[in-house]
Amino acid sequence: MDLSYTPQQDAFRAEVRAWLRAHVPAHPLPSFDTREGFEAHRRWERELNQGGYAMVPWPVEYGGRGADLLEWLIFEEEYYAAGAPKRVNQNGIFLLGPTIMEYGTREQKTRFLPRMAASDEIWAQGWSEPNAGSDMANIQATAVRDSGDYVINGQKTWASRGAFADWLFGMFRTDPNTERHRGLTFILVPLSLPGVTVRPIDQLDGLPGFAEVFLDDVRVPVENRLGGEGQGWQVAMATAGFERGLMLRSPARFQETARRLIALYRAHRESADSAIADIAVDCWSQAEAYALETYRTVSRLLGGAKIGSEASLNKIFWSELDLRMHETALRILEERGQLLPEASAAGDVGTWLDGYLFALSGPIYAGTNEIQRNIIAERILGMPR
Amino acid sequence: MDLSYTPQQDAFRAEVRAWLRAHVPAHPLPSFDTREGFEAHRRWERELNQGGYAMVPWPVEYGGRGADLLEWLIFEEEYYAAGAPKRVNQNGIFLLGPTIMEYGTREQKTRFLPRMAASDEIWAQGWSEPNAGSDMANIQATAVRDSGDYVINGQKTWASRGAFADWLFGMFRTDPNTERHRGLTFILVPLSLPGVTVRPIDQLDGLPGFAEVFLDDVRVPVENRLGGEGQGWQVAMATAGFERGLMLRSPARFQETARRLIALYRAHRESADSAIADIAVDCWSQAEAYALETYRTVSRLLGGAKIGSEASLNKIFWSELDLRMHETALRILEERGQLLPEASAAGDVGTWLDGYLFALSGPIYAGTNEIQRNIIAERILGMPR
Amino acid sequence: MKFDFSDDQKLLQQTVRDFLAGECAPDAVRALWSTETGRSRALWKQLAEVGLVGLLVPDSHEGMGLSEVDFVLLCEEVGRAALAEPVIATAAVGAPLVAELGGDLAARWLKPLAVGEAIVAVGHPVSPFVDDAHVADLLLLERDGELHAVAPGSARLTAQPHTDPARRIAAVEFDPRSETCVASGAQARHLLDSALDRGALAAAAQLIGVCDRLVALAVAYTTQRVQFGVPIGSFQAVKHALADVKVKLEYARPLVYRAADSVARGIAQRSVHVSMAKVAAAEAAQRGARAALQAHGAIGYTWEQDVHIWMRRAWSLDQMWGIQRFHRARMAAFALAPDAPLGAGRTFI
Amino acid sequence: MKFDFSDDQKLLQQTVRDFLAGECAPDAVRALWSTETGRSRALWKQLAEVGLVGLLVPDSHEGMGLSEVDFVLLCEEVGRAALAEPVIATAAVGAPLVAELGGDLAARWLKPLAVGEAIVAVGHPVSPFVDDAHVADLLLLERDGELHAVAPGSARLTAQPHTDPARRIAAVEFDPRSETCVASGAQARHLLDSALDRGALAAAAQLIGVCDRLVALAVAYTTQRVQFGVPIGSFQAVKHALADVKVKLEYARPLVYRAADSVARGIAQRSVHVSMAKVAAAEAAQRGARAALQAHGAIGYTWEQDVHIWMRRAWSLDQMWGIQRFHRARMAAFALAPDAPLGAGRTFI
Repeated sequence: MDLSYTPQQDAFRAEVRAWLRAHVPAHPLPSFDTREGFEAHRRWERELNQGGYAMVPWPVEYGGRGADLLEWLIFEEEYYAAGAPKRVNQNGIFLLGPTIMEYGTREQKTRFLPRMAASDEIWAQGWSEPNAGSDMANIQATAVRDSGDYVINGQKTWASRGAFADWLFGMFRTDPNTERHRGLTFILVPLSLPGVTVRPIDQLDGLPGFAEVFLDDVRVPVENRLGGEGQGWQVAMATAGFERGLMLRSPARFQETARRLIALYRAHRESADSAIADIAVDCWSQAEAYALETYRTVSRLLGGAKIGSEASLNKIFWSELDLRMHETALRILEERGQLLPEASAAGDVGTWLDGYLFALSGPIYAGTNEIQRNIIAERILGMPR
Repeated sequence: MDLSYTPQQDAFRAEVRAWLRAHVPAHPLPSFDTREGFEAHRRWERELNQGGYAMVPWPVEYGGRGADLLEWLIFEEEYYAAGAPKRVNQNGIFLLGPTIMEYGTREQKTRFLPRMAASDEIWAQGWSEPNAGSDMANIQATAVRDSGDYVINGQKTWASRGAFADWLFGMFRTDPNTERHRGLTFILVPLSLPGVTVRPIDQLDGLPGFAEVFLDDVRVPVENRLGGEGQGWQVAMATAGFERGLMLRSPARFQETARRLIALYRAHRESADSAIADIAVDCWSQAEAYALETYRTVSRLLGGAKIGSEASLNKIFWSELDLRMHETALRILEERGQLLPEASAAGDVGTWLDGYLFALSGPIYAGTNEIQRNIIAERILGMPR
Repeated sequence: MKFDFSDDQKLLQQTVRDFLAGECAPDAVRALWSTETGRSRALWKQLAEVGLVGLLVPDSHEGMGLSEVDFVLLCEEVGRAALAEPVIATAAVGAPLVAELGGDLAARWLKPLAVGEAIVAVGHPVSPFVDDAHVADLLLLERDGELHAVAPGSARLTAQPHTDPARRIAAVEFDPRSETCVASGAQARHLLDSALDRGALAAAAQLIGVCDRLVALAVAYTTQRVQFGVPIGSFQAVKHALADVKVKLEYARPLVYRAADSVARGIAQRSVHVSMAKVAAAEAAQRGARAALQAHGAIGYTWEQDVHIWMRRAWSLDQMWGIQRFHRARMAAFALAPDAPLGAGRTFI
Repeated sequence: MKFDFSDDQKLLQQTVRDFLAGECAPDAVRALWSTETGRSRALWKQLAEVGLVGLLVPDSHEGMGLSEVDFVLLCEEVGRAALAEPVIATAAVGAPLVAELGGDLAARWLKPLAVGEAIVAVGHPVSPFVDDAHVADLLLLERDGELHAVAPGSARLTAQPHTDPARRIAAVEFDPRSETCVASGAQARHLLDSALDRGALAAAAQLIGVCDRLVALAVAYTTQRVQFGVPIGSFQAVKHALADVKVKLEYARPLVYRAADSVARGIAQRSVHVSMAKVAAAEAAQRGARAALQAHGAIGYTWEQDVHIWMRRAWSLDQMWGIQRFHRARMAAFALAPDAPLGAGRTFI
């Protein structure tokens, strides 16, 4: 056991910190779930890319830094500590990009990765369909081979970033005689094509954080297939796999929320309910536990271990913690906690309400917590199905 | 709505209070899960009976007071407020007695009720079998008709009071070609008969609060059958029905626990965690809610309403409240809370630990809380099976 | 001893429920969200005709002269429908307060209030904001322990946009003058206490209705939504979460009904009873909101699905007429007092 | 940066696990419950041979000279086996304390302690009682900030029977004299702080093992117990309750392992790290105890079923070396300080 950083890691941290200090916008960008905010975040992604920080974990050959998971954690710590913008390009850089590196042809790598890195093409996720939510294998959208094209029909939903994104990735049923996990193919679809209708869906904050995508005889060339025909589930599992999830839910976010919660409590300690102190401190300790467990997992991964269903433990822990922290903050804020940011009496408290609305999605997206509990019980504890 | 008592009810309360003040033992009796305590409690039941308070809700013709449910609640309030002993005879007086009145023949009433009233025969419950716990209809013990007798074979378990009781009631399969709820017959079995082996089972407090009862070619006369052959499930449902449950779990018990909890907090308020005050007060409010809901239910019953699955709401509420109150008390007591009553440092706190152990059984017995939640979802909310 | 409502009371509840099912369906709620005031004078007039508005106003002033026991079931229906008109501000609190103030104020305002032609909003020290001040014809505002009757034109309102689009609140500034003062000292304290009890009781009753509706929405959705070949409502995880809410709800209910009786009868412990009711109802509704959202999954997370209408009501009503912390403190002050009447047999005594 | 144990450390853990599976099966635990001391000198000697007892004792005194990082996994095994010997009193706390005291005391006691021939018990102000004093050959007792070495014969022990038959504690009275005083002032404070950190860390690690075992027992039972024609472990309600415990457990674990490293390295925040570990492990074990009992149903409520062996360990270890409230207060004092190093990137700095 060695819980200290190498000089190289310390140097990397210092370098990241210095760059962020010089570049992070002084004022928060508008939400990337607005057209204006989306483009502002695209510009930020480009700035990151120019600084060499857009694709930190990508291999050097693709323009990344070849950072290992530990360096990634360090980068994220500095990124969140600096209060830098949310990553509008994360579907591409952290989910699809590594999958293209693993499953893509040389042509696909050349075609997609540079434009992804430059944020010229921003990606939407297309995992769900109206009848394939928790039951993700129940996909019904079809892709029928017609000479050099796939002709796609069907509907995707809850496509995050779908309202303003340029491309969508998802699974389609290429073999009509199959069911569930078999006969699915992973295909990349430009959202600008004829036959594509994007219907933005407003979320609880009133902004279109996801979209329905209707596909009506949409023709994409076979070259847009990632992996083999019928191999879609396998490609998807790589995309949604543990390491990718770890990149999206690095502990830094929750540690910063915990820090802000403690600061909020301290600012209100005269008026706040004394039981709140215990809760805030407990949240901080849990955020630390999450960070420690992440480092432990990364150590094991770097040591060659395989991580699978443990991701379900992870999902439940961070989503419940995030919700609890925001609930606690709203309790501290009392009547002001429910005001919209533009209310004159809201002062600077409005971000907690936004954060709470976002936290409410935690136990739902990326596999509901109910599904995760099933996985823990059946695959980790070995209980009967 | 009229939330006040009649002068008659006030007078009844005063009368009960006066009698209890004169008769309740000054020192707690030993636990009725010991032979000595069992007999001490039997003597107390006889004293209650001589005072006319053993069978308060029984009709006058059977030696009771013909009290309605409101008077019963009043009696219970006074009984708990007086700190009177637990009722060792409750399986008889509140469960089996009324069932005999409903289903019994004239001979059975004459045979069983007076001896029950006099506590000459104390009853054990025999609901469960090793393979019929939550799945109560899965009864396998058989009763085979042989001229004027039933010959009983099988095993009952978790028979409460079984270690020292005189008789047991339960269901037996009289028709070997039936399954589940059908073909069961309700039979009364003397535990003194040849072929009966009672194996007391120690509970978490180390005392035999229940027993396994092995029945090996036990012969009981057909006259011991309550209700018709094959009618056992119906008789059992009457025995375990809502009003009986209400008699066993009257709010007074929980209100007194809440009162003691608040007093305990007050005695330790200098040292106790401030969050505890909120919890203790919340428990008190919940105990009041339980009392109010009981009065409301009784009002509706007296007004002719039928109460069914609501008993499941009731079960979850009191069992979780009881556990929470005892957990809170143990938190207040810190290191002393886990000492046995005989420890010199325990002082008078030992009853909270005993109460906690008992409270732990609440979510398990009389239908686990998991079963109750199923019932609420399916029968009250109408969710799909 | 009869802890139940009369047939007349239940009938009136059913009438209001039917009326609101027709006039205040989710589409109507959403339509009002997007208007400037979020309120409809036409709907308010209709509510007055059903009897909701003037129920607590003496019949000498065109009211129904009924009590909080009659009113509480109607408030439940208001919550069930997510009706956002000034039911609490005017019907539950403002009109009875005007009646208690009496004199010229009552002569001038009580009848128009009772028949739905005027709206009164009340600024109470329990909250930094005033609900429905933006549509009020009369403002009753506390300042330094005095109660002032203020014309809307002479107060400065700053609207405070809220996460519940149905809740319309404002920070209100005004210049208290001796002419505006309508009560002071012990009288003002007493009136403010009564206002708080009525307001919190009405909010608690609405929360019961809100929670009931949230459970109903979740049951309906999970019964028809199929995944893995079965309705998701057949999964125990979904069932048990909703069953737990149902337990909370059904044990908040008697506290609310008892509080209504205590307020109506003016018994000494009415404020504590109101606080017990408000806390329990708010907790049930918060649990209901979480469980209903989770049961709906992603679709519940959208603006277009209706579940958030009631989720936001649960949040905002929780804070109206006293946040939980305020009410818990009142409960603690009572229950932790050395001579508190606790234990079996003290519930109704 | 490597947050993982070495192969050697894991191997030693496996050795101790195998040893305890053989020598400390549930029947052996129960057999010791009913003896007067509840302890076995023979078993203790064997434990010393496996390396458990003298692990933290310098090798100059026949110990293994290893660290808390090596020790923590073994404590986990002690919890998993519900072993009740004085592992905390002597191996985790007492022997290292004697080593730190040094001098004649160490010369006299350290070797017999390391090889399992002597037992030391420690009376610390964090608890009103002393664990394992009844079998101790040496008592180290705090009084008024001083540390005294007392022979058992000159102290008055009053056994305090406990709901966990494996826990044997006593109220201890003695007459402090200048000859018995072995440390005072800053030195005593420092030693007492170290003792507390080691004791609480060892208890936390045991709680991890206890919780793990409780989950394993519940999984095993619900997998074989059939009701309604299926194993009850196939019901979502049972699955999810145990899954929730598993989450708590797996996020308590890294706090415990980190605390071990912090104590071993003597870093400044070690006491806070220990408190975080103790609280998280205790919470996980309490949840585990409730869930495991409930999963077993009536059979779990019996004395003869084994689940309560670990349930009682969860209860008693929760109170050993600081109740949760004590540790939460230490955490709060750290995290709520104005200059507390919170937020991303501060975990290891």
